[in-house]
Amino acid sequence: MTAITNEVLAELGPGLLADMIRVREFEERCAQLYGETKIRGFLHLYIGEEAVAAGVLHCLEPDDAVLATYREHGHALLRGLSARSIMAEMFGRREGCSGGRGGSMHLFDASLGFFGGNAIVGGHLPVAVGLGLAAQMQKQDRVTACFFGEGAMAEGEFHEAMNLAALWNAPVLFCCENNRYAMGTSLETSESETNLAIKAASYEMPAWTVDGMDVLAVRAATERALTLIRAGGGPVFLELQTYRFRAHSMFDPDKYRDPAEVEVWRTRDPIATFGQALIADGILTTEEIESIQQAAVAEVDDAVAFADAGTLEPIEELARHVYRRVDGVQAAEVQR
Amino acid sequence: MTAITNEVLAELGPGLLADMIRVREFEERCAQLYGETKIRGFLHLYIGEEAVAAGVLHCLEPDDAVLATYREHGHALLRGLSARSIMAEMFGRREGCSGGRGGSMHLFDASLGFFGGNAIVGGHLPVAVGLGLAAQMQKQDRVTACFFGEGAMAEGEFHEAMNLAALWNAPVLFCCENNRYAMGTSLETSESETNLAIKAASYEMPAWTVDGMDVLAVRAATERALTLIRAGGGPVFLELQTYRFRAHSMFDPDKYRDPAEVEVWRTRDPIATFGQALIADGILTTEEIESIQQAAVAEVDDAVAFADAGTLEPIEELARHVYRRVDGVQAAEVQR
Amino acid sequence: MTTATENEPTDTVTMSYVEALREAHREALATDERVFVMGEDVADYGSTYGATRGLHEEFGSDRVRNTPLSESGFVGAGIGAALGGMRPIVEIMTVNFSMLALDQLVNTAATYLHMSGGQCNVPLVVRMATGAGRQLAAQHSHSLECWYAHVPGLRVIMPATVTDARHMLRTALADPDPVIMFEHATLYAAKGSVDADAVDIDTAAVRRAGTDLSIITWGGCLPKALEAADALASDGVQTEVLDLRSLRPLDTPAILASVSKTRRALVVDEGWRTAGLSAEISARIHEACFADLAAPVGRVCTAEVPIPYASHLEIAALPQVDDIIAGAKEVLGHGR
Amino acid sequence: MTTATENEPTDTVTMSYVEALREAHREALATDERVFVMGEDVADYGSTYGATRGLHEEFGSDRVRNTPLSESGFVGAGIGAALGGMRPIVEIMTVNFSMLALDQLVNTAATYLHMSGGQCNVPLVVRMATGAGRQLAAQHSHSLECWYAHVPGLRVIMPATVTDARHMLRTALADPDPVIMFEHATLYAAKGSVDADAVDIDTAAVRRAGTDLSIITWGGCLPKALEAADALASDGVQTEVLDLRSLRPLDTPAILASVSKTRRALVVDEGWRTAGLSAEISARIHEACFADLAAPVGRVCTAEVPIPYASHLEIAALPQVDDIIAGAKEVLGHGR
Ligand SMILES: Cc1ncc(C[n+]2csc(CCOP(=O)(O)OP(=O)(O)O)c2C)c(N)n1
Ligand SMILES: Cc1ncc(C[n+]2csc(CCOP(=O)(O)OP(=O)(O)O)c2C)c(N)n1
Ligand SMILES: [Mg+2]
Ligand SMILES: [Mg+2]
Repeated sequence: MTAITNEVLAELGPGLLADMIRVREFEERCAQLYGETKIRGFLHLYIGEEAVAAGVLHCLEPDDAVLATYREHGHALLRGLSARSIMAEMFGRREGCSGGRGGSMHLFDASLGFFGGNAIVGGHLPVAVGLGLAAQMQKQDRVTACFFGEGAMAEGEFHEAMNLAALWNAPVLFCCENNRYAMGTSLETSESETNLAIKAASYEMPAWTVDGMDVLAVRAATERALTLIRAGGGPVFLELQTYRFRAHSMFDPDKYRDPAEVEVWRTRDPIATFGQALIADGILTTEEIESIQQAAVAEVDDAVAFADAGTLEPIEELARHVYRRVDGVQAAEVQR
Repeated sequence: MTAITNEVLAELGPGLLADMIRVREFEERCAQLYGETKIRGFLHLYIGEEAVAAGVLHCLEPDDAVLATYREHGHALLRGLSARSIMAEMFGRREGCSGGRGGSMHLFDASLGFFGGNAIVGGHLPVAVGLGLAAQMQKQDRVTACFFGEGAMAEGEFHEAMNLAALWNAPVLFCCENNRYAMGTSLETSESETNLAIKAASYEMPAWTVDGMDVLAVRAATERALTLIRAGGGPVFLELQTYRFRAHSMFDPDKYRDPAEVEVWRTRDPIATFGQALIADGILTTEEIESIQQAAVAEVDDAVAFADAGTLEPIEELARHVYRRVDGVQAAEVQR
Repeated sequence: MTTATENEPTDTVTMSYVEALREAHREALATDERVFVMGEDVADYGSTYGATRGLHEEFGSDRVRNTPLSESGFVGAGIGAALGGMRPIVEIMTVNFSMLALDQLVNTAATYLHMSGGQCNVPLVVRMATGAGRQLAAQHSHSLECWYAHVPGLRVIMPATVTDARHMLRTALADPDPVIMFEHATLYAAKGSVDADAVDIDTAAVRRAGTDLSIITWGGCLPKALEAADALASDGVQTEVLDLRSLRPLDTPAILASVSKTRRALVVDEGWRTAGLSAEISARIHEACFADLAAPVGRVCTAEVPIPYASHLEIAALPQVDDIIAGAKEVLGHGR
Repeated sequence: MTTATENEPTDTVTMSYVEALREAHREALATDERVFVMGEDVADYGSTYGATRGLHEEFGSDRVRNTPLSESGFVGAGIGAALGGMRPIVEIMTVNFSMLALDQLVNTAATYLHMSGGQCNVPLVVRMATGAGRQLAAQHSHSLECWYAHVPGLRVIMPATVTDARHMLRTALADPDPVIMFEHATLYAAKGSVDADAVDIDTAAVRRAGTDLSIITWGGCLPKALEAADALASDGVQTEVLDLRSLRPLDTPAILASVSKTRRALVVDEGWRTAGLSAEISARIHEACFADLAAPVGRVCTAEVPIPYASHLEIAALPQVDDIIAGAKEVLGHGR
C-alpha cells in the first residue's frame, strides 16, 4: 500500500472501498442478468480492475470530462450515473442513460461530462484530445480523463492522439488500463516495447507506471498527474497495471490464459486487499464492510427493479437522434 | 566526411558522385519540362537530398525490394530504372515504366524490385512490412528498403508498421528522409519528439541518426544496418537528416522557410561537397567531374528524346490493368 | 436453410457455416504453402467467430498469425506479403473496423495493378464479418458491402450458404487480384449440407425458382427472403429468389434473366438505402428492362438510422420477413 | 459559369471560388469565437488550394491551426472540440486522405447523437477537396461523395458555384450536426458573381430551366452539364439543369418536380457508377415517376477504373461534355 497518513486513509478509505464494492456488485449482477437474457449484445466486465476507475475518478472535479471504452460500467457508476440509469440502459429501456439506444458499450451522461462508452478500440483517444483542446481554447480548467486498454496502444489512433495532445499541450489524462490482454492477445504479442510508460514517454509526455490493483497508488498517481495538468503542464500518461478476473466478454471462452496466472492475480484482488488493509489499520470493521456490501446489493436490487419496470421507446420514434436539427424540428412540431 | 580509407574512397567515390549528379541533372530537366507542360500532375523534386538515395541504394542487392514516396525519381533511377522509362512515364507514354498510368508519383519496375511510388503519406510502410514478412516466411535473404519523409511519422500507419516490423523481426530498412518539412509544416509543429531516432527506438528497434548530406555517412550507416538485418536482427530505422533545396512540389510557393535557412543548407549541397572532397583527395579532377556531368546531361537528353518519341496507349485500352484476371482473359482472347 | 433448389447434390455432408469456413481454411493451408492467415486473435483464440479454431495448433503461429490491434497495418502487411509472393488471408474482425484499413484496401490494394501499368497484382484475400441483428448497437452493426462494391480493382463476394462458405475461399485464393469476402454474423451458426464439388463464385444462384416476382438479395438476408417467398407461395405468388453471391462484379445477366421472366423485382438489402447496392441493382434493372417491367423495382433496406441497441428498435430498423412480404405485395400491386 | 438563371441578384461582386471560401472562413472566424480552423498546412501555408490564405496572420495560430499528418487524429480532435463547445472547421486536404479519417467520421461523428440517446450532438464541419481532372493519378483523383451520402447522421453538401462557396459554410456552421462539405478541385479557380444574400443549402437549385430533359448533377460536373445543355439547345432541346447542392439529404422533391415536367432524366456523376449517387437518384426517380417516364433514367459516370495519369486516358475516363450530350441523346431517343 502506498504511504499515506492514517488520518487521510480514514477519511478516504471507506469511500474508495465502497466505490469498488458498488462496481463489483453491480457487475456480478450484470453477469447473472446476461445469463437470464435480460441484458443482451456485448457485455464486458471490469471485475478485478475496480481500483483503477475508483482511484482515478475519485480525484476528478465535476467539470472534468470522462471518456471510456466498452468496458465502462464502473467508470459510469463512479462518475455519478445512477445504477438505475445504467441498468435500465442495458435492459434497452428509454429510462436508460442513453435512452436504450446505446446498451452496455455506450453509456452516456452529458450533464456529468461522461462522453461514453466507445466500442471502437482507440477511437475515443483523438476525441479526448479535442475535448482537451476545447477546454484550453476556452481557458477553462477542465481536464479530460480518457480510459483505454493496453491493446489500443497498437492502433494508429493512439499514436496520432498522443502526438497531438503533446504538441498542443492539451489537458488530457491518458489512463491506460493495462490488463495484459486484448481479448486473447497478450501484451507481448501486441507491443514490441512492453514497457508502456517508456512508449508513452517517447511522445515527450510525462508517463509513469502505477500499481492498478492498489487504489491508493492509483489515487496518488492521479493526484500528481492532475496537479501537473492543471498547472498547464500538458497531458500525462498513466499505465495502470491491472488484470481482469473474468473473460473478455460473455462470448469469450477464456482459454488463452494459464489458470494459475489468473489465480496469482486474484490474490491481489483490489477489494479484498484494500478491505483487509482498512481492517488491519483499524479504520473499518468486518461488520462495517459487510454493511457496505449490503448497501451495494440493495442499490443493485433497486436498479434491477427500476430497469425491469422501465418502458420501451415506441417504434415510431426509431428515426429520432439521427440529426439534432431534425429532432429539433420534430420537437418544435410537437409543441405546436 | 566519414572516415574511410583513400583506397575504398577511390573505388566508391566516383560512382556515388556520378549517381548523385545523374539524379540532379534528371530532375533539373524535369523542372524545366514541367514549365513546358510536357510533364503534368504533381511533380516533387528531390534536389538536395540525393546523397540519401545514392548512399542507401548503393548498398542493396538485386534481390532486395525498394518502396518510396511520390518524391522518388532519384530512387527509381538509382535502382536501375532507365532515365528513358522514367521520363516516358512522366510524359504519359506507354513506353514509360508504368505504361503511362502512374506518372511522376507512381514509378514501378517489378523486375527490379521497385514497388513504387506511393502518394499516400505513410501508406507504403505497412506494405514494406508485408514484403519483409514474405521474405522471412520464404526464408529468402531479401531486405526491403522503405523510404519516407519525416512528416509520415505522425501518421498512424507509421506507428502500426513500426510495431509490426519489430514484433515480427521483419527484414525491413526504414529510411526516414528528414528534410525538416512536410509541405509547409516544420518538424517542430509535426512531432512532439523531434529526435526521430529516439521516437523510432521506442519500438525496440535499432535506430540512429545519420548526416544525410554526406553520401559516405549514409553508405556506412546503411552497410551497418544491412549487416544487422541480414543477420536476422530484424528491422532497423535510419533518420537521414537532409534538406530539399526546392519547393515541396511545383505548386508550392515555398513561403514558409527563411531563405537564409535554405542558403545555409545549400552550402552543404551533397554533390558539391562530395565533389570537392574527391578533388581534394586527388581521386577526381575537375575535368573528370565535368565529364561525369556531361554524361548525365547526355543521358537526360536521350531520355527526353525517347519520351518525346513515345506513343500513347490507345483509349480503347482504358479498362486494362484493373483486374489481372480480366487482363489475362483479354490477353487470351487476343492470342486466339 | 436450403442451399440449392434443383439437383440436390449426391455427395453431401452437413456442417455449420463456420465449420465450413474452417474446413476451407484448413484445405488452403494444407495445399498451398504460400497461404497464411493473419488477424486479431486468429491464433490460439481461433478467431472471434471460430473460423480458424484449431488451425493454429495444426499449422503453427507463423501461418496462423496473431496481429496487434492495427487494422491498417496488418492489411497493408497483407498487401506487401501478397506482392512478395505469398497468398495471405487477412481477417478483419468485423466490417466495422475495416474503415480503419480502408485506405490500404482502396488506395493501395485496388490501385497497385493499375498504377504500375499491369506489373504488380495483389493476390490478397480479406475476410470480415458484417451485419447487424445481435444488439451490438451503432458502432458494431454496419453493412458496408456497397462501399467495397463501388471500387474498381476489388472483387467482393459473400457466401450465404454453407456450401458457399466451404468453397468460396478457394476461388478467392485462386484470384490474382484482391478479393473481399463478407460473412454475415448471423450466419455462422447456420447448418446446411455441403456440396463436395467446387462452386463457381462468379455467378448469382437461383435459390428458389419462380415466375411472378424476383427477389434479389445476398448474405444475411437470404434466409429471410426464402422465408418470405414461402409465405408468398401460400398466397399463390411464385417468387424467384436470386442470391447474388458476387457483389462486384454484379451478375447483371442473371438479374436481368430473372426479371425479364417475372417482370417484377424486389431488392432486399441489409445496408442503408441511399446509394447502397439496392440502388445500383434497381437502376440496372430499370435501365435494361424499362419497357418490360410491370412495376418499378422495390427496395427493402435498413432504416437510415445508426442501429439502436434496444431489441425492438433494432428489429424495427432491419429488414424482416414481414417487411419483405409487404415490399413484395407493393411491387405485385402495381398494374401495368 | 452561370450562378443563377432567374432573378439576377442586384447586389453582386465578382470573385473566385477559393476567394469566396476564404471570405466565408474570415466571416466565420470574425463573428463566432467558438469557430476555429484546423488541418494540414492551413496556417502560414494558407491551405493547399488557398482557402485559408491570410487567415493565420489575421486570427493567429490557435484559431488557424496546423496539424501534423494524422487525418484520423485531427478529425477526431475536431469531434472532441465540437463536443466541448467549439465550432471547428476541419480541413482534410483531399477526399483521398479522408479514408484515413473515415472511422472517426462514421463510427464517431455520425453515431454520437444516436448512441447517447440524443444527448451529444457534434457540430463539426469537415471540408475537403474532391475529384479528378488534373492528372494526379489513381490515389489522388477519387470522388467518394457517395460514401458519405450513404451515412445517416452525416449531412453532405457541395457548392458548385461561387455564391454557394461563399455562403454554404455559414449554414454548415449553424448546423448542430456533423456536416461534410466537398469542393471540387477544378472549381477553385472559377470566377463568378456572388449574391450577397444567404442561400438556402437544403434545396437543389435549378441552374437552367428547360422542358425536354432534366440533367441532375452537382459539384465539378455542373459547368460541363451547363455546357452540354447549351449545345443541346442549339439542337432545339430545352434542358433543365438541376444542381443538387445537398447530397445528403437529397432534395427528392426538387428532383421529382423537374422530372415530372420533362419526363426524361440524365444523372451526371463524376463518381464511379456502381452503387454511386447516380444509382440512388435513378432508383428514386423510377420509384416515383415510373408511370410517367418517357425513358429510363440515363447515367453518365466515370469509367470504372482507377484514374490513369496519362492525360488522354484521364479525359476518356471522366464524364466530358460530349459524353453528356451523347447520354442526353440516348435518353431523348427513347420513345414512349
Ligand atoms: C478497431 C477495433 N478493432 C477490434 C475490435 C474488437 N475488440 C474489441 S475489444 C478488443 C480488445 C481490446 O483490448 P484492450 O484495448 O487491451 O482493452 P480491454 O478489453 O483489455 O479492456 C478487441 C480486439 C474493436 N472493437 N475495435
Ligand atoms: C495521407 C496523406 N495526407 C496528406 C497528403 C498530402 N501531402 C503530400 S506530401 C505531404 C508532405 C509529406 O511530408 P514528408 O513526409 O516529410 O515528405 P517530404 O515531402 O518532405 O519528402 C503532404 C501533406 C498525402 N499525400 N497523404
Ligand atoms: Mg487489455
Ligand atoms: Mg519532409
